[in-house]
Amino acid sequence: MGMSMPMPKGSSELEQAAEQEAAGECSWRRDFPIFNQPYRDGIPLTYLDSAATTQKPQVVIDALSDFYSHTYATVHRGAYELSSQVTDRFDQVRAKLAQFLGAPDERAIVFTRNATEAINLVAYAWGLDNLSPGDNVVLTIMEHHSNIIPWQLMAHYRGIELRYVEIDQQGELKLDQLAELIDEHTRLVGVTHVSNVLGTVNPLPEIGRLVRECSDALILFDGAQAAPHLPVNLTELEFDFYVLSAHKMLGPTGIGALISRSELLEKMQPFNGGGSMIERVELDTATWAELPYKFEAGTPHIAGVIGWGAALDYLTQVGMERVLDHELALTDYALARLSQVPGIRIFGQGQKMRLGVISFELAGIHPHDIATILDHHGVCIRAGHHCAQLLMKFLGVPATSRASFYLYNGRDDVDRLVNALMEAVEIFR
Amino acid sequence: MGMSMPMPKGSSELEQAAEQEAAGECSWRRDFPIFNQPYRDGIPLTYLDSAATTQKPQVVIDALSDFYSHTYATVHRGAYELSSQVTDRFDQVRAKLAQFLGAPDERAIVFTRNATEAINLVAYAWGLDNLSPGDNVVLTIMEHHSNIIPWQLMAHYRGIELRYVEIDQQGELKLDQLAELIDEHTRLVGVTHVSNVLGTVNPLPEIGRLVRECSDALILFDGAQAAPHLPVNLTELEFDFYVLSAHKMLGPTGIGALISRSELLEKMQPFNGGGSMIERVELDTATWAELPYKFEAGTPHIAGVIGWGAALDYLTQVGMERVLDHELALTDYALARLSQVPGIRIFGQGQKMRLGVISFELAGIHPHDIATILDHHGVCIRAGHHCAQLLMKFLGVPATSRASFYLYNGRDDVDRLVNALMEAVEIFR
Amino acid sequence: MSLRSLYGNIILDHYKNPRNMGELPEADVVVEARNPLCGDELTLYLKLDDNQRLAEVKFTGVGCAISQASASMMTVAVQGLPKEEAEELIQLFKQMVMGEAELDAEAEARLGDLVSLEGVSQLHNRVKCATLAWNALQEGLEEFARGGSRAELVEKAD
Amino acid sequence: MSLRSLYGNIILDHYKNPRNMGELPEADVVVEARNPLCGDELTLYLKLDDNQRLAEVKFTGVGCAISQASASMMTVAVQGLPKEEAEELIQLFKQMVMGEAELDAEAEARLGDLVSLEGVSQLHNRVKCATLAWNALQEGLEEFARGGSRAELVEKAD
Ligand SMILES: Cc1ncc(COP(=O)(O)O)c(C=O)c1O
Ligand SMILES: Cc1ncc(COP(=O)(O)O)c(C=O)c1O
Repeated sequence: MGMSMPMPKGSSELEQAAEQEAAGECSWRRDFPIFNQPYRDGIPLTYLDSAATTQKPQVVIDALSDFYSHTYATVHRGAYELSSQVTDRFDQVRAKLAQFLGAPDERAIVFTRNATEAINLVAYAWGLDNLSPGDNVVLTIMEHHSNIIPWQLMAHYRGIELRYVEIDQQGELKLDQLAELIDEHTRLVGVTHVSNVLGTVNPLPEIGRLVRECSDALILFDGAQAAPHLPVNLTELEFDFYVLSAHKMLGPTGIGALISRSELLEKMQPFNGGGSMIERVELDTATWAELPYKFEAGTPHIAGVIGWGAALDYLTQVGMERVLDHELALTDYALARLSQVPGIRIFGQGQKMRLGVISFELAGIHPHDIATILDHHGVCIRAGHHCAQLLMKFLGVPATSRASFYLYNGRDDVDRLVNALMEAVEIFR
Repeated sequence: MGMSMPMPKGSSELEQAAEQEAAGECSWRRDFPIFNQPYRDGIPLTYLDSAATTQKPQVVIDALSDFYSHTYATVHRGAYELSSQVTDRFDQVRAKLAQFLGAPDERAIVFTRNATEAINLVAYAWGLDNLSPGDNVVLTIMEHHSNIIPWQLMAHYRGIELRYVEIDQQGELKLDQLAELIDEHTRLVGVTHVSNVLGTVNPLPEIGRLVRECSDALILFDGAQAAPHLPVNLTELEFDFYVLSAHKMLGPTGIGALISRSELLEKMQPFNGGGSMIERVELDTATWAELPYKFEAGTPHIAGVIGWGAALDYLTQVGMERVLDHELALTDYALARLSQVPGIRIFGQGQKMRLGVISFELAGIHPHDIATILDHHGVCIRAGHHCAQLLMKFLGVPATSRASFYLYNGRDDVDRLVNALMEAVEIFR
Repeated sequence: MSLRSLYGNIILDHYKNPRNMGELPEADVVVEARNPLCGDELTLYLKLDDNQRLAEVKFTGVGCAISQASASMMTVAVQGLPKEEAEELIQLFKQMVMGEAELDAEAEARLGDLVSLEGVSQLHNRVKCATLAWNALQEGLEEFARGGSRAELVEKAD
Repeated sequence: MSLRSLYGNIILDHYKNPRNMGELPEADVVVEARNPLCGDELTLYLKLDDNQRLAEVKFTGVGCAISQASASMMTVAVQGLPKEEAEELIQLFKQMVMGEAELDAEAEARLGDLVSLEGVSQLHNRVKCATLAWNALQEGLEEFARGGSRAELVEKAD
């Protein structure tokens, strides 16, 4: 029962791809079957919602099929070869992820459903036992709801206070305000690595140092929008928790991870209780399995992990530096072209570093009407609050339109976006 | 962008299958690609670990590939057609599941990672706010760890007491003891529908009535081993929570569900906080989205839900009555043949109703040695505590061997199991 | 359905120049309606006369062209209608945008300008925008029948 | 690897008639080892003489044929060995069952009957059964060196 996993293409093909790239095409796109078919009425799919979720390359889809077709079994507990093999492959992905993120401590990599669950794990398993009235947690106004609501739940259960760092005109965090908000009762500081609305890349090294200097607070970084798009090296960061989702980085749905430190995880209660996470069970108590299994209760999303492994292989083959370069170039192009659209206002511009997530409004046209008109042209963008209602309120808008890019997007996508926006302007003139 | 989903085979083929079935073969097996290849050294795969997880039919594997290849997008929040289509398909599976289980209330079907997470959801979202010292939760000695540890965690957080109903010689719950253990401080009674060690089918209608008669305790039934194997009709049951896992019923990994009642879920706190489960977010508080979304934080395992839908279609096409008949017949055959193995002791026999999960020990041979010898013959069984350490202790054994069946198993599998066991006896003679 | 037919002149005219927009302090019933998925918010003011006719209908709120135009056109269409006829129109309109009815000549006549919203039936994810005001109206009439004066309506995902 | 070679006469003999089984009240070090995944439990008793030789080694516990036979054979093999040689044998044995070393004639000679456990190297999921007693011995010798008398060892999944 072989494990034949299709490999991403070789490096000479990659170079060829780079050339076409320079010519404004995007050749990685061909690795994604959804782009090899017309979207609707013969028009191509212009997928600009990768900040929500990304499309999947053939290698990931095949990894899933092959796994279910040829080597499927459960992990950890099998008494037979097939299950041992699966267990090995499962934990190899953990090692791959550690390498991909420069995470020094494999035992502190916990598989979760998604970034959201990873944050909830921290909130419950650390927060319930360690937070009490009078304590505070410092967040930012640009957090995704997934890094707000878990802490509001802890406010409900443990009576803590929440504090929010604001942003400046460019869409960057006010670091001086962060320093002011932290006091001796601050137990955790939670900051997104990259904003899912403004594209802002927050200066994690600086933030990490700042928090460590002025407090004992734990540091949680939300990497959901970062890990897919730029090289991450956790070894260089001061942090306690880093979270991410596979589906935003070419992987399957239903799988994500929490990256932490073993000493910290050892001291925490488990989150979910169930099979695989125990060592010995008595009537009233149990002892927990070693890390990371202590935090992985029940049958895990085995196929999700295997598929994520294939996605990590693909991204590694492409190279995260290239992914970033591609996106930065495309973002520059997009910002330049978008600025030509009459009545456009782009939220967050002039940041020191920003990625390909562009939120905007068009004077007099509601985001939902924009999305409908764009969809008509096969251009898929997002309209709404982007799970960032606090930021919407701060920006003074009920909703924005958002276009977001990934490695399969090219200038042609930007051109189609701009053309469709021009039509929207025309219609609403 | 069509949604071509391969259909399970038509009913005439099914009839043909039934005939072959009668002749001792199992024709459904052909629908599962893993059985259409040799396992090792040319020997076939005799997969007898379906109580841990089940193999996948081609229709499920294809549903996943098709979804990722042709119509992938996120759910709920898309402003474009593609995403709307996915949202529709996603919620159609909820309806399918409602139908499959006879669950009257679609809004009270929450997708979770697995049965384990569904129970944890109840423990946290209901338990943290509703349990306090002096309260007790009544479980059974045959529960899977997933229905024990979450309540031990609540014992940690809320100081409740846990009580356990024992079993008799046949492996059936002592219902009179259940009645005795329940008192006015009992807040929840948790019972597995089918034992994952003994195969015992517990009398849920009777248990439901009994609990309702003598208390206000909530009722949680763990359907992880039941829903895959027998027709479930929740409309006929007194219950508050019913949980299950897709991967044990031909579906993908990483997806399961909690079935409850809307009135109850409305009153509960959410479990995980994050995107999709809110309506309005303010700095300190939020209002929750309507059911069931209130309990589905973050990007869900969309492909898992789609794949589960295909598995439900397949099982519905086969018919759960037929699945049950097939398994009952196979279990009878297996019990008869196994009883011929010298030195065998089968745990739990003579129950009023039991399914195809058979735990046994062979005198003088450790379960792990049995598993190794069997694996050598391509026979995959489980050796260990089966996440039921309390039951192991109660039975007075450190571990058992366990063979478990599903619709793709036939008498040939049982014959290979028995032959391999005979060799084990021979070796250890 | 072409874009120009969805975002046609009538709809854009009502979007840019909404009729009956504003508060109505002497309203009998006020309904606050919103669609959490879109963020659309709408407040509908109803005044009925002694014969249970809709004497005056006004609205305030923010939303997309479809929801705003639908609200504006609705206020025009139901102004002066007896309660029962308004209720019939609500059903007819909802059937149209949900794609549940073929419109015959009589129906088209009754709907008038509202027919310009028929294209919404092709856009699954915009139907709620078109129906928000109408659901609010329905809620308001029911509240009035119950003797109340304020109602709240939160659209559900489906 | 054939089954008969794994479950060969030597192994089955040690499994059915374990040597040096029992407690050793006068032990210098006692190690409690277990493998939570299997449920295997083993207590190892070590007595060293003044020259740091393993004067007596005994064990109690429950487990599969491989772990029991491995423990039994180990007690025979290390009995009387100087500490350093015992440590070398631990390394050699572990290399063998983990498939990390080709055995030359000298190694085979040193391992003696223990070579009958070589087949375990083909069975990924049984390696821990074979090494449990050996890891316990290693832990015991380390504990002795540290001056302690009791140690606990819980096998980790890998
Ligand atoms: C009775 C029972 N309950 C719960 C579970 C847990 O299922 P899962 O691991 O899919 O959460 C299992 C299976 O392992 C089981 O057999
Ligand atoms: C910054 C950020 N954090 C967290 C999340 C949540 O990710 P998921 O829904 O996969 O849990 C998202 C994406 O929606 C995000 O953009």
